[in-house]
Amino acid sequence: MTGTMNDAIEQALADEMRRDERVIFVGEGVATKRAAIAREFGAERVRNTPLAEGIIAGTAAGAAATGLRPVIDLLFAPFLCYAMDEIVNSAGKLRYISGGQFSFPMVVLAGTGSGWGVGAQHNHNIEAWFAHSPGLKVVMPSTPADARGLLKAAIRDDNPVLFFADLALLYVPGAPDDADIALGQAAIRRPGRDVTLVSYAKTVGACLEAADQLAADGISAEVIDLRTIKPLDEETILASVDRTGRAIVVHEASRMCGVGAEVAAIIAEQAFESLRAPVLRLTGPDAPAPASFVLEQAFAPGAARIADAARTLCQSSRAPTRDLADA
Amino acid sequence: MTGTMNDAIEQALADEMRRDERVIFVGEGVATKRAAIAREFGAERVRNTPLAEGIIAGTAAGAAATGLRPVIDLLFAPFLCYAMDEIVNSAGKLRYISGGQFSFPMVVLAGTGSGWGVGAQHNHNIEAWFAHSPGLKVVMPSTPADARGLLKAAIRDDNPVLFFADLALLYVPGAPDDADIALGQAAIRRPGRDVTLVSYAKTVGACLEAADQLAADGISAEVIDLRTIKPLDEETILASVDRTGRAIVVHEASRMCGVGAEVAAIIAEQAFESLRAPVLRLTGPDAPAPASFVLEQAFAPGAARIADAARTLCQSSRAPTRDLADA
Amino acid sequence: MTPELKRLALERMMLIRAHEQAAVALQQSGQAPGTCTSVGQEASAVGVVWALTPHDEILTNHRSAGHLLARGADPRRIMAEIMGRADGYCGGKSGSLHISVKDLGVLLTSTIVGGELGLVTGVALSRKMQRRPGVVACFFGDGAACEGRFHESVNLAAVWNLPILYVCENNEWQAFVHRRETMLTERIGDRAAAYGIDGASVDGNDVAAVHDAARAAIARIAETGKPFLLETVTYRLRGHYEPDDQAYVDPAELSHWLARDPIHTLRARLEADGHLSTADFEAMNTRVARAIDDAIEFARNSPAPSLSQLTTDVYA
Amino acid sequence: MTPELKRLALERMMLIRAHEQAAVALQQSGQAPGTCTSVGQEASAVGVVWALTPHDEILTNHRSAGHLLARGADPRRIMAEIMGRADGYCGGKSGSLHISVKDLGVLLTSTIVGGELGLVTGVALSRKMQRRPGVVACFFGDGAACEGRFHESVNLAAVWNLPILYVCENNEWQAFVHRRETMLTERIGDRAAAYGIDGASVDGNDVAAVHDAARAAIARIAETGKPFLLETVTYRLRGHYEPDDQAYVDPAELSHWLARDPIHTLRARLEADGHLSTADFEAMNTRVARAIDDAIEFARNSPAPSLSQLTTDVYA
Ligand SMILES: Cc1ncc(C[n+]2csc(CCOP(=O)(O)OP(=O)(O)O)c2C)c(N)n1
Ligand SMILES: Cc1ncc(C[n+]2csc(CCOP(=O)(O)OP(=O)(O)O)c2C)c(N)n1
Ligand SMILES: [Mg+2]
Ligand SMILES: [Mg+2]
Repeated sequence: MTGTMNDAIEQALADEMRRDERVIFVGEGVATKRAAIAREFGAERVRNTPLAEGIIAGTAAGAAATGLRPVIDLLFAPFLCYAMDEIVNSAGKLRYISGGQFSFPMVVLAGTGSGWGVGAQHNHNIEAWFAHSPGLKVVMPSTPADARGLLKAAIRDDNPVLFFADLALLYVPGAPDDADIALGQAAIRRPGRDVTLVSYAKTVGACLEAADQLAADGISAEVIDLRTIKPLDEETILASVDRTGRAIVVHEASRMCGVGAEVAAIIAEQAFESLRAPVLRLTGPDAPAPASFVLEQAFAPGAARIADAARTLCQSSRAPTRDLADA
Repeated sequence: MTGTMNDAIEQALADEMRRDERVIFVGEGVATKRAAIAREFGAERVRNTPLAEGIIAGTAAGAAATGLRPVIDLLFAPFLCYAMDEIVNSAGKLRYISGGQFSFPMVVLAGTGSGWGVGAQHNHNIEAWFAHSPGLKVVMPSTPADARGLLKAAIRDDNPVLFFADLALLYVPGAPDDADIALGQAAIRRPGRDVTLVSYAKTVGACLEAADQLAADGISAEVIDLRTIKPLDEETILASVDRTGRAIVVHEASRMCGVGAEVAAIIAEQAFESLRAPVLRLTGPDAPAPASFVLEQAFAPGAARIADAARTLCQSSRAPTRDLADA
Repeated sequence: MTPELKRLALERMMLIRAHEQAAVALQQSGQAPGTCTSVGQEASAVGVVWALTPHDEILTNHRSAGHLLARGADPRRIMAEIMGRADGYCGGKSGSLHISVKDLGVLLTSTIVGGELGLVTGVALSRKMQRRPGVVACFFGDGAACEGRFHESVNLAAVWNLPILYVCENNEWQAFVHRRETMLTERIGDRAAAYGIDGASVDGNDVAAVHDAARAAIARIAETGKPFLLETVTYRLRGHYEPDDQAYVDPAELSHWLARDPIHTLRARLEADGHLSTADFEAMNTRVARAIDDAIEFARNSPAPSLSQLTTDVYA
Repeated sequence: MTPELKRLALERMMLIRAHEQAAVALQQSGQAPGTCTSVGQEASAVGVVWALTPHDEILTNHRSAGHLLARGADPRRIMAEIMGRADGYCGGKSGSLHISVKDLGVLLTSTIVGGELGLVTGVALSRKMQRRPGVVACFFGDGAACEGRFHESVNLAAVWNLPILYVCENNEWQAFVHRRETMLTERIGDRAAAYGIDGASVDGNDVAAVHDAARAAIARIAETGKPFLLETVTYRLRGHYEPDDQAYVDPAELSHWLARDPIHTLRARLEADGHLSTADFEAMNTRVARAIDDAIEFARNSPAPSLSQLTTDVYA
């Protein structure tokens, strides 16, 4: 069975709404755009809203704390800027502030990333903001199957989960098969010996392409797809770098205080003895997203840049400390 | 002349409002709480507002783009969650989106950090969010003099600057002498040979305390106060680590995708050859800020934790790669 | 309200006042951080909360002591929370600014102004979808009415027919800004019309009037299935947050309202109507004083939370 | 409006329509990304914008082509921007959704719904503090009126006496949600009362009526020093964003409004009044067609922005 990530999201929603009548789906136009879901589950559980992201997110938090399990679609990541208080200060903190009296089983859906030419007020990769904030979980899949499994896991989770869909991947055909995927587990998309490429969302594809090019040069690259950004699967990352001794973190989001900074810092702290070379980051620039096609296509790091960086890294490397120690 | 960081902020405001009549000061109660400023500059330039952070920030952005230089006081960092759209999507992006037609000379003031026992909806260190976002600058001083110099530089800057005041430092007496301080320049608070402690705001004091303790053990710690978080003074950090070969990044904000992650990643990428030990991060926990005094005091890393980490680091170190290379 | 109920209301209002005065004293003697007291607003709290059934729910904000005590919260656990102790309603993690008591239906208390407005629609939606009768009362200030979330919340509740009693406690101040600096209209209750729902404004210092208005509003919600916007016109007799000398407050305005102190006026009315003897009042005073002394004693003896609590209750 | 001015308005409305149809065709043939067209709303744009002086300023949103062209923006540079070319008004960085033209006083165009409402108060504050006469017109939709920022913006403008002409273009739709799903009241202009300012609602498909209402509103702003809330009641004749088959739209509603197409009705009225001959109309058609052909030609020949542009214009 084939389908896109968009289909997978709809399937996961339908699966969970069938399984658990507490799950509701709310947002600007969700009942119109997901007509099949609206038909099956009805107007009480599938709700269009006025145009007001803040109250959509606040309604979800209030409903989550009192027995429902809302999934809200805020459409595009920059629109979350209108809902930061409800997501961060309410859903993320009121469990703690109240001494554990409440929990917030809710999911926030949003699209982001280059691919649609819609510009910086529709496209801004801000997943790192939520990883930095307490009480929240963050998911950003790269395949339809992961989208389906991770969205189901997110809906079943008792914490607020931010689910970001990469716009460039949303309508790419794939196989949204129905496997359970726990939050917090990275996937090794391609095993390798010489260098670890850590990524998520659209740049996973660029890493796999780069790995093909590198293979031609006799460099064996391992590609890790984080899938879940928070909680972060540190074990998988560290185990890989312990084997390869080299790491490059790749994502579309901008560099400073991004997910790549976190991954690089974890490696520098916990895999230091295994490192044979500097930990590199390849990211989008410190700039808003341009609308113009040519500029937008140049925003996220591509396979060529990744392969070049990996080659340089593999040339300029030394033996890991643990071996040097015996030297 | 002595004064607190709060005095320094008021002095910097008065200095700049005297120098440039385009500077205005706007916020909930600013005219009431800064009565001297209100008296000197009048009701047109010093404005109380209705209780609505979003429109305060939006008004600042709109005014900045059309000839004024607003300074807005949003009181406490978590309240910025109501103004994220205006700060990030408007002030941070509309220069780029418009192809350079507008600029946004504005300053956003907010307090944060443990010290007042006001809990997680008044205290949340989110400076990393803005460092991650394009078009913005971020300042977080640790002394009255830096607060004064950096706020003046922020007001004169043609870009939106977020100015965070650490609540624990706001009323500590000091010397707010009137030195010009450019944005983007870290300060070496204490020179040292063996380990670099990189920090900002309240934890700079903890690092200096730790450095004293370490000196007693014959460990010479260099303490760097970032002062400006974006643009980040990479040169000063890297030059120091090239000398010491060891780095610990310390801040109150939570760990994941924080400023410490960025600093550690930069070191792991650009000072790798000089490193003699893993790059460590000591940060606040992945938790909201508690109100209870004892819990709040335990939130940010203290001198003892820092000194312990530095000791361990200095014991378990090896020669830097550049020497090993000749080995 | 019957004379008997009014007497009970007077005593509860005295309890709230005594609690706030104790919190002030603790702050002044350095034993507790500052708080936002509800001194002067006791009638609004008791009048509305006593119009609710035990199954109704309440959302409140930074100025919550009146609502909590009116609802029957334990003064000892409130005081322990204010002092950041382990026996506080939130284990000391909240402090005074966002005390929730789920067991009493006081939910999701937030100190973000407008926070309660953003959350109440979801609480009411759960109630409606779970077919639970009754209402959710949402207390917020005249300042919160300036936040965009007020507009979004009332509009969504109106469109979705959510059973919400919006209670705007208009105390003329928004921290250090007078309400008149923030809006051109006088009556916040009138804004209901913009959302196609009913609203009313009532003398917030007259507990019986507030109680009647709240009961009428709740009846109207049952009738229409729509939210109701009730404004209680009252006044913040102390500063915004302790300590606050209120140097910025017009003395004439303050004395005007001091003369309309809801406790003094209620007591005077009850006495004039022969429903309250000096002995009754003294007895109330004694009971209230004892309750607050117990609360302080309890809070002082409550341990500080253990450091392990720093990172608990973050994730479910 | 004089017959002469009406004829000019008709031609400008035809230009807007032709521009939008060209943008649709380019999207359909894969030569441009989708756009939010203003088909059906041309009278609202021309009627309001032509009531402004060259010194007045305009803030608009994602559905801006009508406002831009009414103001006199160059169709060639708009088309180039839509196609992401170097000669676009924003060098291709904006695309169709947030085109600003500072030289024409079209400022800070945002596609965040409510963005213009959040920014206009600051633009008007600058104007006021710089003692520049005139007004700032702020175009937003019925959906934006549901955002909290609407409430915050109008309230602040009222309290601060800012010279803002708020123009709510109520086209009955908010992307894929009908306006009636989002509010209980019919007339957004009536909300002015909640803020203590004046407001009005006008037939947004009658360019002369819109023009008169806008001029009256601007006069009123000069008189009172306060903002004014003008609602233009119109309809979105095409989908929200190309491509959009509008399968979700009630055909009866659509045909009701198709019969009230602002261009057809204006043309018919002018012809009936003997102010427009077939020859006049054909001449207009020809000029409009040529202008749009030039625009497409210009945009096609405009180069893509150089890659160095990826990181320019981020910091001042
Ligand atoms: C979003 C936000 N902005 C500002 C504050 C700081 N603050 C706390 S209470 C308050 C005044 C609130 O006024 P009002 O809503 O009238 O309630 P009152 O305090 O008068 O009861 C302010 C400005 C806050 N807590 N949250
Ligand atoms: C904050 C935000 N939410 C959602 C969107 C997506 N969106 C773009 S236009 C639109 C509909 C806007 O409706 P209205 O304000 O009535 O303007 P119209 O499109 O009808 O002209 C929506 C939902 C957005 N751009 N910004
Ligand atoms: Mg108030
Ligand atoms: Mg509309």
